[in-house]
Amino acid sequence: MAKILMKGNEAIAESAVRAGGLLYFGYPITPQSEIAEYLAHRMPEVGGVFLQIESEVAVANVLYGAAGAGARVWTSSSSPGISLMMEAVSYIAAAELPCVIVNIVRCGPGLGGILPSQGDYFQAVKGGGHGDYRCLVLAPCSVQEAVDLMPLAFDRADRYRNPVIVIGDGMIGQMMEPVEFTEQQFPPLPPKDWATTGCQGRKPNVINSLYLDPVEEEKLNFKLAAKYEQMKKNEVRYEKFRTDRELECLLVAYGTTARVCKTAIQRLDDEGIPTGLLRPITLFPFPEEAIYELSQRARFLLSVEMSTGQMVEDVRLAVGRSKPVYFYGRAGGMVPSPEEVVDAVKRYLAGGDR
Amino acid sequence: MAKILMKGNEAIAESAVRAGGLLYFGYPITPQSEIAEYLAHRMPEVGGVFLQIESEVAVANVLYGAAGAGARVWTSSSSPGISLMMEAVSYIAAAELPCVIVNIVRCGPGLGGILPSQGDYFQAVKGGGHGDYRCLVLAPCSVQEAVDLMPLAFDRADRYRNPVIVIGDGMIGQMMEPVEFTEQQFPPLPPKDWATTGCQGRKPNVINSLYLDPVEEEKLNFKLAAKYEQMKKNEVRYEKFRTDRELECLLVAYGTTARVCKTAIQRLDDEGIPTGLLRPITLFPFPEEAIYELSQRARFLLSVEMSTGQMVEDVRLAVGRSKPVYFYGRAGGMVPSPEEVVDAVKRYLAGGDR
Amino acid sequence: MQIETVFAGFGGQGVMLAGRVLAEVGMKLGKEVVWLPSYGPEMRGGTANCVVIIADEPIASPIIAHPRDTVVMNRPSLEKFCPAQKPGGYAIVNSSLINIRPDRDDIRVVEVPANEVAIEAGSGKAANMVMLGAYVGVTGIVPVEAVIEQIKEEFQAKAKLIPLNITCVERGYDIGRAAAGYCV
Amino acid sequence: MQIETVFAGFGGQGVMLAGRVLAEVGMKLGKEVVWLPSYGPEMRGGTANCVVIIADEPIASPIIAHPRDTVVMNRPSLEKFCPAQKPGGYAIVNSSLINIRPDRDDIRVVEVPANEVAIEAGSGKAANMVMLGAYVGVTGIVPVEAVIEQIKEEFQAKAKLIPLNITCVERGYDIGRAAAGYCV
Amino acid sequence: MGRKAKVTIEKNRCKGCELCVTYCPKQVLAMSREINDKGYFYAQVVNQDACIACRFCGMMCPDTAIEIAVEEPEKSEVKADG
Amino acid sequence: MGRKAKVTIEKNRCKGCELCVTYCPKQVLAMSREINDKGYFYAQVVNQDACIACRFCGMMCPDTAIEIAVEEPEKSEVKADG
Amino acid sequence: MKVIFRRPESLSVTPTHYCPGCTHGIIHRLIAEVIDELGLREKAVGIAPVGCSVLAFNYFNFDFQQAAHGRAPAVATGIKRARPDLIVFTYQGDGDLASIGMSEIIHAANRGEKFTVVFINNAIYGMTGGQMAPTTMPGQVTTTSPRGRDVNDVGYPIRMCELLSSLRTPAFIERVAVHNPKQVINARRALKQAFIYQRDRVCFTFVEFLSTCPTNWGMSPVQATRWLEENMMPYYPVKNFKTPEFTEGQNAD
Amino acid sequence: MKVIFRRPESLSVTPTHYCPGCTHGIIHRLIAEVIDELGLREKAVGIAPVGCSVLAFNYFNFDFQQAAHGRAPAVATGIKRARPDLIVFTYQGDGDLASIGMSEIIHAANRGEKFTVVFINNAIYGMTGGQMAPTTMPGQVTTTSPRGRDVNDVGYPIRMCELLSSLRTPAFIERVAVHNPKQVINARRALKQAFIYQRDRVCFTFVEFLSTCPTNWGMSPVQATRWLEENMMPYYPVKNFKTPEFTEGQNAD
Ligand SMILES: Cc1ncc(C[n+]2csc(CCOP(=O)(O)OP(=O)(O)O)c2C)c(N)n1
Ligand SMILES: Cc1ncc(C[n+]2csc(CCOP(=O)(O)OP(=O)(O)O)c2C)c(N)n1
Ligand code: SF4
Ligand code: SF4
Ligand code: SF4
Ligand code: SF4
Ligand code: SF4
Ligand code: SF4
Ligand SMILES: [Mg+2]
Ligand SMILES: [Mg+2]
Repeated sequence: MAKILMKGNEAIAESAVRAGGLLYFGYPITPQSEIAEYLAHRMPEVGGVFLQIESEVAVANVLYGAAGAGARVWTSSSSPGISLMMEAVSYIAAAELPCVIVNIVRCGPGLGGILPSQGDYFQAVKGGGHGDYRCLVLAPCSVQEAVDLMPLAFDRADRYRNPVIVIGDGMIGQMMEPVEFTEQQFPPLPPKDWATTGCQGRKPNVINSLYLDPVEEEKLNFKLAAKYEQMKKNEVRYEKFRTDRELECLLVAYGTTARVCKTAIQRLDDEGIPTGLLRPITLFPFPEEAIYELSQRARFLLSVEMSTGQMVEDVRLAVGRSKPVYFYGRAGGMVPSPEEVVDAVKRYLAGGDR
Repeated sequence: MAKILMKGNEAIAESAVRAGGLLYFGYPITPQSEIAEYLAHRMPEVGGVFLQIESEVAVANVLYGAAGAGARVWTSSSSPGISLMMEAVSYIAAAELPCVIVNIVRCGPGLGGILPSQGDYFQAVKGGGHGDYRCLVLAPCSVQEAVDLMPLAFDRADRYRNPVIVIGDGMIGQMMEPVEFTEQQFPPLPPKDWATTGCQGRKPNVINSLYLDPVEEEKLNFKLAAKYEQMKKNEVRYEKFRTDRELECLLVAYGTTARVCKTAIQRLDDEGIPTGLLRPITLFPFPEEAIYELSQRARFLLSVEMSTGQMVEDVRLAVGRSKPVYFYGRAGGMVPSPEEVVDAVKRYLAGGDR
Repeated sequence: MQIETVFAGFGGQGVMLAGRVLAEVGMKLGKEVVWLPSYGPEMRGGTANCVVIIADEPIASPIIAHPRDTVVMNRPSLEKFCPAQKPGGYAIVNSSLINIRPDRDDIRVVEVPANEVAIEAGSGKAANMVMLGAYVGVTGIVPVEAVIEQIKEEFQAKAKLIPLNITCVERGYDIGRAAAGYCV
Repeated sequence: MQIETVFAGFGGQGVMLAGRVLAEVGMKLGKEVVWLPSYGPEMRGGTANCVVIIADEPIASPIIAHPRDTVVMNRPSLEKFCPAQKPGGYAIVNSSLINIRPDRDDIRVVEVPANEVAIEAGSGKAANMVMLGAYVGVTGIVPVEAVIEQIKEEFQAKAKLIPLNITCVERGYDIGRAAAGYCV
Repeated sequence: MGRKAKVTIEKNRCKGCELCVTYCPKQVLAMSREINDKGYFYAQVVNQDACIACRFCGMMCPDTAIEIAVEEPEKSEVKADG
Repeated sequence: MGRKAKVTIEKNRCKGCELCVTYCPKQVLAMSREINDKGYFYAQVVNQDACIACRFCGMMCPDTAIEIAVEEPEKSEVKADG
Repeated sequence: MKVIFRRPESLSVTPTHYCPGCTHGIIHRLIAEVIDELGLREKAVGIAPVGCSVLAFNYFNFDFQQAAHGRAPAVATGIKRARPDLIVFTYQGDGDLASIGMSEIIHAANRGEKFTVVFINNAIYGMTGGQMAPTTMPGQVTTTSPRGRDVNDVGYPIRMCELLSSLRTPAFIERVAVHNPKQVINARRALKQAFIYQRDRVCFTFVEFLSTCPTNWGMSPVQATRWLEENMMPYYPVKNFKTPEFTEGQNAD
Repeated sequence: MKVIFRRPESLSVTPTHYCPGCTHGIIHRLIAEVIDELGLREKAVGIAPVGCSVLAFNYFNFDFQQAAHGRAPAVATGIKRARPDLIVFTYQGDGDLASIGMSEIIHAANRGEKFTVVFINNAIYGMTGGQMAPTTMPGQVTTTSPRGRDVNDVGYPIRMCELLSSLRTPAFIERVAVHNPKQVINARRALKQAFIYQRDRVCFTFVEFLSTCPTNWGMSPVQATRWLEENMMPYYPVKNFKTPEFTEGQNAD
């Protein structure tokens, strides 16, 4: 198939449709409304469901219902809208329902602004809702990768019976890049025999997250914890860039900032400062081991984010105190430039401001 | 004043009233509804406002309005209800408004159960809402301490113009203990000259969190980040228990589990295993340095939680890889017993299951 | 010294109040106390229980896996709590409603026909006070006079219930005292 | 090799489309491309702009602080973007609406009376195509034929607009070619 | 309605709410003086012969403790009041 | 209403929406052929004498670009239409 | 002997945790009876709210989902849009539906989602121990209105049938009661009608049940039925508010 | 010469970011005029929604709060309960108020919170680029109803005045329009009335404005005023729905 030039938001929508994500419920919010708008056209063509719901609170609960009835269901929103879903996401995780949630992050906190940001890292990765649960979090850095990760997101959601968050930023959503839709193959999934589809020929199914007996509730908690351990074992994804050498500095960055870092690395190479990048593709599970390993080859690490410092904590957790871990961040819609990253690296190299 | 026997929830309510928290808005949820019920009686007596609001989503936005108008305002809820407040809490933090939110944590995720839990640590500490913001988080371990921390919570909320979360669990809320209400003195607070109280004799005030210009939004983000750094410098609170000696193990635990740990330590002492406890009273800011320091005296650390492992990450961040940090947790409403903690310590001492 | 006591029974039997009265008395005697209700799913319809801890030192963990004593007012409570008691503890058993005994020989059991005693005193609803009185009588954990003072305070608003409750405490106390001899 | 071009103007001047056409052409020529709109607060009423990147290698950062070239259709755009251009880049300036020049001597500036040319060709609305044509003419970044092919595809649904737009691209191209000589 | 009816109350399902007793038009039912396994005074049939099989007791019982049968089979059998 | 009125339109505030022009009952206003600083064709007064000071133009202007004055002071001065 | 009244098949044998005389139990039975009668058990999906009926999934013999507090209509929307062939109903208390869930019920109704809502108005928050609900009567004492509901401070009780009836889309809306046999019979009829409309994909269907909460009203079950009759019925008229006009033919079963 | 019409004092000089001919601007001016006229500027607190009017705080000369999407009535409740002496109004679009904020507006209205709601019904989501609103007309094309609003799929437009009027508590509810001078005059009267009732602490007050969105309707501002008249007015009748009966005396200013 020839490549076509597509806006990130639309490409995500198309990829989801092709992956069988045929039920979409959403509520408009910049910078991702094109997803809904695209699907308003597209879903009727493929016999899917597009429905605008009254609020993000409701959207997430509609997902719960539809997922519980066995559908491949998804939504998309941006930061404040995602915050409104927190209760329901916690329910979805607790009831072990599969769904995909795309967060095209904008600046916060509060109403903030509509420019790109990575300020929702903690919310996505540590679980912004109540209780012990985790979402699998995928962070594409290009339109093509967003397209490629959507089928994976649906597959893993079904496989783990767990919400999967695809986290982008306004840049990924708004940017056009050439994309190709290739069909991905996954091992067969178990039947959704737990879904509430009418109890003909079987015992009634119940979708539930209430366990008044602490023994039962603890069982659920430990079961979920075990599932997240499974994810940590099997789902870690990352990209290494110019790391096959001794490094002055290992950059860690995801999404848009990772691309910025690549340019910075090229420039640093020009200046004879060997630098590498570890780009987490899964934010949860976090590529701890890979970072730890690479960290041993670098004099220090620098986490580059569009935030005031979130992922850096996970980098520090990965590295311990074995190597210094620094942070460079811009916020509020400001995107770090490659020059800034170059400068930051040089500053720390010189024993800079820390 | 003579001590009186009071239920945690009611004592919290009374202490808030005495601290001038005279506007309370809330929505019922177990195990903290006694707070609202107490105030429904009490507020009219002191000329305060008690109002039951239709939902937690609305409650948090009522707080925003009232705080913006200069009032000392607060609410209380439990886990799922707190999740519904996440968008507004992010707004409150962004608009730099003071308010106090009491979370009497119950088991999650989802509807979970109503028994005690510490599963909302991440949400409270890392910020469950979108964007870069933090709440000051206070974690009492007894009814008396809950009473003592409420005035501090209000003071710090006003001082930092930031939401303060008081995090308890069903145990703290439901238990009766003798309490004394003592008046606390704080340095004078600056006037709330930013509040929307009518613009008579001054320029109009605006309470806002929207900054379309990334330069402005970034300024806000950095300003907030600086404020949180201030908190880290000035607000760290913790208790040390039997730590003035060489330790086999340093326990780290807050709230109810800290009390369990104290009993465990007594038993371990009986067995000649010197163990200490660092009990964080502020969860954010986290007593990193104190833990690091003490960790150097211990062979290993054990984070004891009613969760499947949340605070343990912050303990690891504090300690780096310099000492092993283990985790012992119960979940779902199960409370670790002192015996279990003793066993866990001994297990790790023996080079146990890790 | 720390003594933990579970008060347990049907919802409506007044076990929470009995426990609270004991805790109040303990506090007024200058002891450290905790009263911790179970507020689990059993609240509606099923059993109710609370733990009272009275101690000389600050109370570390309020969660008591193995209480020293139990005051059980119905059979499910006996079945649930007596097996977990510490050896050497006391079990005050409401024999009006319970026709079994704890299957242990390392605790001291006192049977109190609390409902009968209370009905005789004026109302079966005060059986909880009979049990409390008996517990105090058996263990001497607090002076019975202090309990009676507390009852007066507790029922201030419903003054006409005071005599009944005091009588029940006293009768229970007497039963307890009498039993103290043989059960120890 | 990587070339970054900012297309900027009033909302409604069609700068987004002009940029997109260039990006499509680049893609079809087998290059790496990115088209990145600004979607900030300036969207409503104010200026609009997009960046097109065309490169031989995969494009790392799509955020371009210093684009090589600019195609500016109104004065605020010139004021905003030309100062940031890389030395040696090109600035295509819509002289119909802009009566100043970038204050730089290290970039190559071509003035194009795009609105006049477009009005003459049939509609002032196609001024964006004049600018695009001129840009292609000056820089040779892509063959003009490819641009014309793309225009045909782009306006498939509104076929009657195709000739106008092609004419505009061609006239712009000619202006660009002619200028290429002196501006280099 | 003159046919013979038999009302059965499942003793240990009964929560003693008295709704059946109250809304039986024929005083067929009454509360016991003893408690059942759950600790409730339960409803019992005290005057079976007066029963007119109106099903009111069953309709009012929140705990489906009541079953009603009649001697002759009818047209709309299990339907309660449809 | 026969008194003399003066309508002033702040050229660079105008966004050229034509509402004033459309809803003026007396064709006092018309759109310019030139654009203002914001790039809009703006409204202008073309027939001041016909103005009856009805204030309709001001009421319809979303951008408070219009000010209206009359020769003699009136009772309810600044009140627009209260 | 021929059994003419017994536990319907769709109701499980499990005893409920409801308080003695709580009419939640009656309404459960009615739902089960209607679903049995229409032969819908194997296509049915119920949605339990957060409230005393949170464990409803234990009491029915068909598929169930447990929804977050107030969000049952959103959950039902999801199920029904995913599987329009299923028979879906929400079971919601007045705190759940009329307080926290107001937005969800109004929008689901207004979209005309084709499921059935069983709305239990007992004028109080039962499960959490008797707090004021939006439906609490003027002057009624609750744990959060200890001096009685003050309409000058918190307004008058919300009448959901009236509110929803003012929307154009929702087409079957009825209020019923279950505090005596006559009302139960009527309630059953209305409920059945609602499920028929749903089955035939006619419209959104809403049945409000006036229900008792003896425990939190602080009275015996029998007193509670009388309190309901005397206090709630005058304010909450039992009647049909809306019936789809265009489907007379389909009314018959 | 005596100025008989000029920018009111309560309106700031800052030019708005609204599109040409958007009637948000007219409504802003009316609010400012009424507040000036009643002398309330120094006690006024406005609440900006999320929507095109999110920056309203820049356009008025008095205190403002910016609320989360849909939550302005909750924010207003907080302000007014904290400071009953202030004059508080929310300014909300139809997406804000009738979609995501449905619960907040209904409950604030039903509690009888004594503030004023200025509700801008332009049948669309303006700010986010023209998606369907709950108030979008049947058949109306929007970016999320590209084939026109299908009432069989998403129901009929919600009429907020009618909905709120079905509640007992809220006492002043009126719908007005601003698409021609006559309507503007009428709108101003209603708005003033609302603020008077608020000032006198009589009741919750609600004024719905039919408003245009030329940009997202895809027409010129003048066309938009006509489209409103022809399409919206018949479905959304401009009239008073409720006036407090017991306060006739206070109506005069
Ligand atoms: C988000 C959230 N808020 C609050 C609660 C606590 N809660 C549980 S049930 C309930 C109200 C129940 O009342 P109602 O809906 O009237 O049902 P009833 O118990 O009366 O049948 C509340 C507030 C919750 N579980 N989740
Ligand atoms: C929680 C949340 N969801 C969605 C949005 C995105 N959003 C901003 S404005 C808006 C709708 C605006 O429409 P309306 O309220 O009708 O106001 P208008 O722009 O038409 O005046 C939406 C959905 C948001 N900011 N926050
Ligand atoms: S069937 Fe009718 S008459 Fe017979 S016991 Fe029941 S209620 Fe009474
Ligand atoms: S109605 Fe049912 S539960 Fe109530 S008393 Fe009669 S049989 Fe027992
Ligand atoms: S005041 Fe009336 S007549 Fe005069 S210009 Fe304005 S609208 Fe026209
Ligand atoms: S109404 Fe105002 S903005 Fe519109 S054309 Fe007239 S003066 Fe200009
Ligand atoms: S609390 Fe009320 S509603 Fe809940 S089960 Fe008991 S009586 Fe029924
Ligand atoms: S988008 Fe619509 S509502 Fe928003 S400013 Fe423009 S015309 Fe007005
Ligand atoms: Mg209720
Ligand atoms: Mg709108």
